Amino acid sequence: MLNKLLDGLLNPPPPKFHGVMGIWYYVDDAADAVKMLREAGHKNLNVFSPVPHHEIEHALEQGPSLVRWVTAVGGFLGATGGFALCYYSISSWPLVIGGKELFSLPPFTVIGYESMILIAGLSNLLGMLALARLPQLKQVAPYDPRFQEDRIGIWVPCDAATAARLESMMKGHGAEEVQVHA
Amino acid sequence: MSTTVKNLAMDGVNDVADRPLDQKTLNSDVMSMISLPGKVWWTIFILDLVVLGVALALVRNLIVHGWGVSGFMRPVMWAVDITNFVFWVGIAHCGTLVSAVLFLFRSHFRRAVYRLAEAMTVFGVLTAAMFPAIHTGRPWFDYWLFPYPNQRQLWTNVRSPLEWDVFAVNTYLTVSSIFFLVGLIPDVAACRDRAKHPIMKLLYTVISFGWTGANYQWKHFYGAYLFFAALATPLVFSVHSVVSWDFAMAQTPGWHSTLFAPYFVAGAIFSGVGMVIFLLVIVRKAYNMQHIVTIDHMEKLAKLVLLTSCMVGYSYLTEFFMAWYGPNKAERDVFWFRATGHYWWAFWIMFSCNVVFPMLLWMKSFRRNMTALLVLSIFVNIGMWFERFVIIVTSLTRSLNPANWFYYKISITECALIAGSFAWFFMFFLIFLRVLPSFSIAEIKETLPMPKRRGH
Amino acid sequence: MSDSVVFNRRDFLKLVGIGVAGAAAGCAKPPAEKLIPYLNAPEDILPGVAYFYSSTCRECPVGCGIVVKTREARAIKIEGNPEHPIGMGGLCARGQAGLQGLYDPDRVKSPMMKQGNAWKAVTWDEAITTVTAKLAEAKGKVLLVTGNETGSFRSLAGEFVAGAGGQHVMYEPFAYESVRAANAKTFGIGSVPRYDIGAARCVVSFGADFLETFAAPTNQARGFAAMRTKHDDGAGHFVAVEPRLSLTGANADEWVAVRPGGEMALALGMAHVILAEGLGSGVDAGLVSAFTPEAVANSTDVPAETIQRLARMFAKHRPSLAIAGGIATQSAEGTALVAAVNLLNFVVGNIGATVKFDRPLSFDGVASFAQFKTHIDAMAAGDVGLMFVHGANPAYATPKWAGFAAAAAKVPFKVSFTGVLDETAELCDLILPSTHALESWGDAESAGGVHSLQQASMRPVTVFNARPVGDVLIALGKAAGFGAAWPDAYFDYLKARWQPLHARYGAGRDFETFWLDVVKKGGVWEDAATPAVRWTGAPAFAAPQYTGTGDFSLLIAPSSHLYDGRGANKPWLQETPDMTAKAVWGSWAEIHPETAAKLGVKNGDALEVATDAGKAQLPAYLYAGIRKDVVAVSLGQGHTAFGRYAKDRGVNALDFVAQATDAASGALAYQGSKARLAKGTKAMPLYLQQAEKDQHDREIAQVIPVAALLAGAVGVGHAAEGHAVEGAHGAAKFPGHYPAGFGVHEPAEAMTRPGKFTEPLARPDSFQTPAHAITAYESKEKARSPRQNPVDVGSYKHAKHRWAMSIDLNTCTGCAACVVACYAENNIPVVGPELIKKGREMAWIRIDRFEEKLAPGANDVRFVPMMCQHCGDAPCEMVCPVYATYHNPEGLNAQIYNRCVGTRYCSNNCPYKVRAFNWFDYAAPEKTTFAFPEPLNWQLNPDVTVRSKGVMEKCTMCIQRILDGKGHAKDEKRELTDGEFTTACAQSCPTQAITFGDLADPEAQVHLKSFGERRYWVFEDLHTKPGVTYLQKIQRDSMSEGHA
Amino acid sequence: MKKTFAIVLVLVTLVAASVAFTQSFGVQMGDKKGPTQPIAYSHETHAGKLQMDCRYCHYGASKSAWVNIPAVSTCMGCHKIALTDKPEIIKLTAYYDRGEPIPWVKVHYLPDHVKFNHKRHVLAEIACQTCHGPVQEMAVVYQYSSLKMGWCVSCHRDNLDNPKFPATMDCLACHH
Repeated sequence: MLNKLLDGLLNPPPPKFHGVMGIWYYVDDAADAVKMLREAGHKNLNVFSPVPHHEIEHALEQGPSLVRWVTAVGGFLGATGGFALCYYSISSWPLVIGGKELFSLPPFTVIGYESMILIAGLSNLLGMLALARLPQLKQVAPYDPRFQEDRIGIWVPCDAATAARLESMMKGHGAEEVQVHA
Repeated sequence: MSTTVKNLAMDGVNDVADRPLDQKTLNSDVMSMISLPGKVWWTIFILDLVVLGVALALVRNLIVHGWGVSGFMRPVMWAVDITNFVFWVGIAHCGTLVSAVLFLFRSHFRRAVYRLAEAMTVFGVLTAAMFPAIHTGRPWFDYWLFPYPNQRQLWTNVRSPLEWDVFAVNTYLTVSSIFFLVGLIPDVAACRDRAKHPIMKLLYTVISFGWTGANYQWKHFYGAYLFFAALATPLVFSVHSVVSWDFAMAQTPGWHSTLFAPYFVAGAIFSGVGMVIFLLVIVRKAYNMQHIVTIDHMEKLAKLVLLTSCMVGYSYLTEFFMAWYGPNKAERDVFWFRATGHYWWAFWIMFSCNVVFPMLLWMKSFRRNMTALLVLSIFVNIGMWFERFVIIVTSLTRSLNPANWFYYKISITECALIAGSFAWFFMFFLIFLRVLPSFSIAEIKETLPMPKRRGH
Repeated sequence: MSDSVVFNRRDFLKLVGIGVAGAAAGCAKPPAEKLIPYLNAPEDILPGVAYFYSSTCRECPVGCGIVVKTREARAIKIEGNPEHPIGMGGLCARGQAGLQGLYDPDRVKSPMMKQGNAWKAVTWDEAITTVTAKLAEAKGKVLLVTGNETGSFRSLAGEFVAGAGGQHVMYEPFAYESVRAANAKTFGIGSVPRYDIGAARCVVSFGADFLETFAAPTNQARGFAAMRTKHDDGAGHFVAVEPRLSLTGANADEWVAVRPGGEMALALGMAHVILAEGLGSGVDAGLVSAFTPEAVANSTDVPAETIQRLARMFAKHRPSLAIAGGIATQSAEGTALVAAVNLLNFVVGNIGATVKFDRPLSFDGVASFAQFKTHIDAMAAGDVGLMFVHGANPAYATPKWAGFAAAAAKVPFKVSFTGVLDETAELCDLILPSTHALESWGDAESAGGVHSLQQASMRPVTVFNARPVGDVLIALGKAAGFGAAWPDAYFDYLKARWQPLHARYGAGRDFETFWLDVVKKGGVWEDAATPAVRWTGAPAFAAPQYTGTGDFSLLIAPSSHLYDGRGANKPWLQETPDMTAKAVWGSWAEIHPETAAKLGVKNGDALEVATDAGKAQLPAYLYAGIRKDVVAVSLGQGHTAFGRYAKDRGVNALDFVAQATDAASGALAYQGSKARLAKGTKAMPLYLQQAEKDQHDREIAQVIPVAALLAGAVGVGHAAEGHAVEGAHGAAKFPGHYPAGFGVHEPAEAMTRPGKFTEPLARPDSFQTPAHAITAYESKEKARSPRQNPVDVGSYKHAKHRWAMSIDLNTCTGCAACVVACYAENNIPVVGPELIKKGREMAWIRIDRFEEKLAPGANDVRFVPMMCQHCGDAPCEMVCPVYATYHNPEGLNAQIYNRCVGTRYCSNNCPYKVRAFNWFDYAAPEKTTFAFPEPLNWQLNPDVTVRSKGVMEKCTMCIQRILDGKGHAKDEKRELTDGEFTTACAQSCPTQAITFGDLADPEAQVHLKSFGERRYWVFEDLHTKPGVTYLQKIQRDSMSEGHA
Repeated sequence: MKKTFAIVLVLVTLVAASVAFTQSFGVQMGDKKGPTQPIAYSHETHAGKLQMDCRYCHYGASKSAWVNIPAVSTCMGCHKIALTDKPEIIKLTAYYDRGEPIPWVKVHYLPDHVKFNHKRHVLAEIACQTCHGPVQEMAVVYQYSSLKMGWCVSCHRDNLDNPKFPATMDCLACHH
């Protein structure tokens, strides 16, 4: 009963896709294919791989991730938040302890520093999830478990007309297998 | 033990013997651990739960009747509680160190071991965090330690080292857990694809966030991962420094020392790596993972132990030198008391386990002998527990005013706290072994030669 | 804070019928509470206001004046009555603890008749009729046994036995028979004199524990303090001649470890030297011709030169004072000893100067042990038909061989008026519970011409159906038909008895006004005329007699807290450590470490002590302050009844006392028994509250050699740079955080005038406000800036005071009265022996005993009252994560219980270790650790929160008193005046060693003391800037005839 | 489906949070209903209509830290003669004749670790109504203020610089 329900949840009827999915074993072939496809004007292709490959990244001409900025902002906010908390909590009810200064940097620094790390860490996570479009609730391309093992997949969304041409191109570039979704 | 396993989660994965890895077998090998546990595992697990149950019963006693049920008294108002806390925080530190610091240093041997180390970190902090919570006289008011707007218009004392602890430890718990979980995403995705049992599949599906391994995912994944490492590294050092300041900021002789922060950090890494070795030696043997975690990996860890052991030993000597050389009579008394007084045995256990025995690691043959490493790692952890015990108890026993020098006697409650903390830790760890990939598939894969048509 | 309300206010509200906002348990709303208002509103009593009644203490035979503090008509604290000539405002630990006798949970709830071995409650009417019948039967054979009674009750008792036909005997275990007998013999005055120690310039004590139990301790302590502050020209010297260094002896500059029983020879030897050298005169030198220093040296183990030195010192520093009494005189030759000492005093002319007979203590008429023994024999012989016992416990306080129990069995009917079921009451057939002294009217002639009134400070505790014993006697008399002349109530009888006093002291007032004044003041006192004292001859001075066999002499001392055992049912006294061994809740045998080594006994091991009278096992306490051939046990424990706190603890030392009395006085010879020691078999715990008595050069208790003190400015001057004054170890170290030369004043004429240092020192011109004083003087902007003055910012801007304390180690005798006062004032739970031994005592103030030198000769034992130092830069404050402890605007180190989470970090960081943690719930009635069983909780101070489990607590410098005092000043729209209120410890201190006040007031006593000479701060180098300033003990060079 | 779920979740959390927050600030959401007393004594009548001074009965307020509940004799002072026929007064007289105090039910709650001093506040010219509310309009007295710490502190905070009666924020003033 429960299992059935879970199955329903976990294996939804596969959505309909329009495009071509080529599957490669050799990394260099895949990289070439990517280059070729992009030159052929298919810039909106997606590559699936068990590990990131520099060749492919290079071929895709990816820039650096934007996460760093999110993290930086988070860290800044965290630090200010920490210091603000220290300042407010003391000024709202100034209690002298151990004859120490009410407002002194060293203790504040500890709090501010830890808060910075905390918020930076959290924003780093959120930034990554947002940019990498995680959690991914619906598939963008037909998925194959082998992508988590040793195969590389290249997905080019296109209409039925171009599909045939793409298939031959991929085959020409060492694709082990090409699935056409039309 | 995994030979007798009836495999549920995976299909077509049998016991793996030593053999060269390729991308596909790596997946299978690592995931072979994820399976319905056998008798051995269950025995250990049940025993663990029993110990934990007894401990919890005594903790309940503690809370109902008060800390009087323990052996604590004036002047020794902290003893095993904080000892455990520092010990487990220390254990926790190694994980982040291995995964974050070594990641930044691009030292590749980490890839084989960091997942286990990180798991240890998270569970270690979970264990450690319990002690500040239950060690208070009125645990039901612990939430007062967190700064939150309340009708009393009261705030916490941000100038107290203990309050720094609250921030540090909680930050550490949060960040290290995130680090751990994020690192898991690609591997869990792989598990997901193989999982048969719907509940397992659901679990993996949730943790893997629908990871597909698409290029845009990898891009941001590694972008973020780098920053996690960059954040976690300073965090490791700051957290244990803050923990050490719990003592260093006090003026109790034996505590009041500028040496403490680096000394504690070194000690933490020391004990942490010791624990990692302990776990790895057992796991790689029990699950035949020698081809994934190789002897070379182990030897590198052993060298790390040797290094930190030297640092710790140096700190001990420095402490004694300062006590002898400095003007403070009380300090001198404390250190003399440590080595020769009522708790001399604790001190010498600490010294031999942390400084003397590890010196064997200068021998390559010793470093590459798993049994030897196993034994040593146990000694290291015993030694490091006693280090905290010695620092806390002996210093307090010989407090400044001789008029109330009393000796602390450990009670059944504290014994339960010690046993319980280990039980608590291993409960998490045992489950982890059987549910999540204990070795980072994705990262190890990167170290494998990639199939290329045009040769290499 | 979820602290349960221990003292359920409603209970006593019912008692007095007051309605107030009752206490709610924690923050949760409790079930609807009932408020019970007065039925008829009395004009005088307001809820929440404290009322004070003067009365008289009945915890020992002396009868000091006391003031009883009541709230909502409950007595909650006892303090000394400053106007009273005996106590002079001070009150000893035993007096403070009287409160627990009043609220003792084991008090008899109603009259009880013995049936078989069980007690059956009866009504008062039944009881009275029974006794009346018995009175008729036993006509002429009635025996009324009481303690020392000096007032109206004595005459009532007299009239009663006269009517009933019988005798009234007053029994006191320590009746000082030998002192009285010897004085009768030598001076013709058979009473206990007043020792004016304050007038003396040097004191030699021949085994007299005059700071603990002998005569009037509080009074003598006050004089002792005055004597000790003198140090010009070698004055203020104190020598203790005793085989075992008692608490009194611990205060001495020199300990002469005389052979037991040798005190007399030593006194005579000194007299011999004085007469021989013509330093004194007045008696025929032939009397002491036999006692040449050499001869005496042989019989006492005291070197001849020491005897000569002491003699010369004694003669030189007149008026000097030699005291024989207490411990040493309770022996077979006690009378001879006192006579010898009288002779010694007489030849140097101390009689009348320091030994005064103007106000003799009223022991006249108290039966000697021998006399009491005759009564016991009479009982045994069946000559007693009916016995009444009140205020005496002979079944416990007489040695077994006296056979009291057996004799009592022969008495057909025995009635006890006791409040608690003590050993004697257990033997009786009927208990007529009497009200506690604090609940009943009475009076006493504490000393010649000192008529103290004992006022009932509250209505009898409703839990107990008790009656004033006077009323009962009257009722019985009337029932038996011989009391027709008496008024119905003892109160009226008493009042009538004061008519003659009114005639004498009325001074024109009509009786009622006179009476009211007396009630307010606590009595009337005159300066009785000083009788002329002549030497009327001495008794024969024989060599000491020892009874029994054994290598050791047994020394039995009354406990300074439990006295003769009557304090044993008071948890405060049990928990307050004996200041010699620092042990609690039991008894032990003190032996010399070397002796112990020979026996193979370690500290706390069982030791078997055997005399001819009996043997028992006790834990051994290794004490260097005792001769190698002496074993000492103190009295007071070993009760077989007397309530839960006293029963079955330790050993009753009287069981060791061999059968011997002092022929001349009839006193029981507590001393002089020979004892045999052996390693014990059964383990008996020794509950030490302080195990380590060496201060490890931590300079907690500091001394200043007289030389350095006389050097005055010089010493202080370069000390101000932080150097140690040259001199004995642990000498003055002066603080660095005060400017150089601070507190220096012209020493020249100061040194020459006696008593100078009891007076406040002039404020020096170089005065600068101390860094940690609240700076009322500083300019506003300076005061506002945290950098300038960390204790005057934010909400602190109205700060005006800096509460502080100064403690003079020179006058602290370690009597621990302050400890008990603090227990009483601050609702401190009693935790019992096991926890004390573990180091979990809850006391807020304790007295640390440090033994620098413990051997015959120069003596150096130091007592340090240690409580929260209220540091300006408190280490505990900065580590608390929740501000539960912080610095209050008035310089107090505050501890907020209900905010405390219980991390215990503050205690770990406290250098003085003066913070107490609530390990268990001492405040929860349902818990086994509950510390205030009904009705002990009635004593709790409503102004102080009762702390719950898991919170830290510590000295607050009696913040409730501070707030109260400030409140009064506000009401009267005036500034506070110095000394208008003080802390419980300072109030109780018999020697006024503790001074409390406002450090920011440059004229305040505490200020002048804190910045005068001899001041130092414990752990000053930690820069904690304590609010408690200690004054160094003056260390005298005792080996030079007292010269400085 | 998913969307609605998410929205609901968010809303629930927000509500919970805000409730907790406001609660934590001790905002009064309490009932205005006091307990029923053994005798239906009406402050409305005495303090309101008859304009009696509070301290005529609660005379302790300005003299002591604790306020006294008037004794039965105080009531009888008037009611020996006044309205003796009214049922409630008959009840009262019964108590008086039985020599039995009236078991009034407690209305205001303060935990035992708070040492509130009525005298100081009354002498500082703070009207009873400031804390006890419009008692003269209460037929049945109820607890008007939260009497929570924040409530005390806010007032003390405002009067820190009060020239005539400066308030303190020293914890020891109330907790000792």
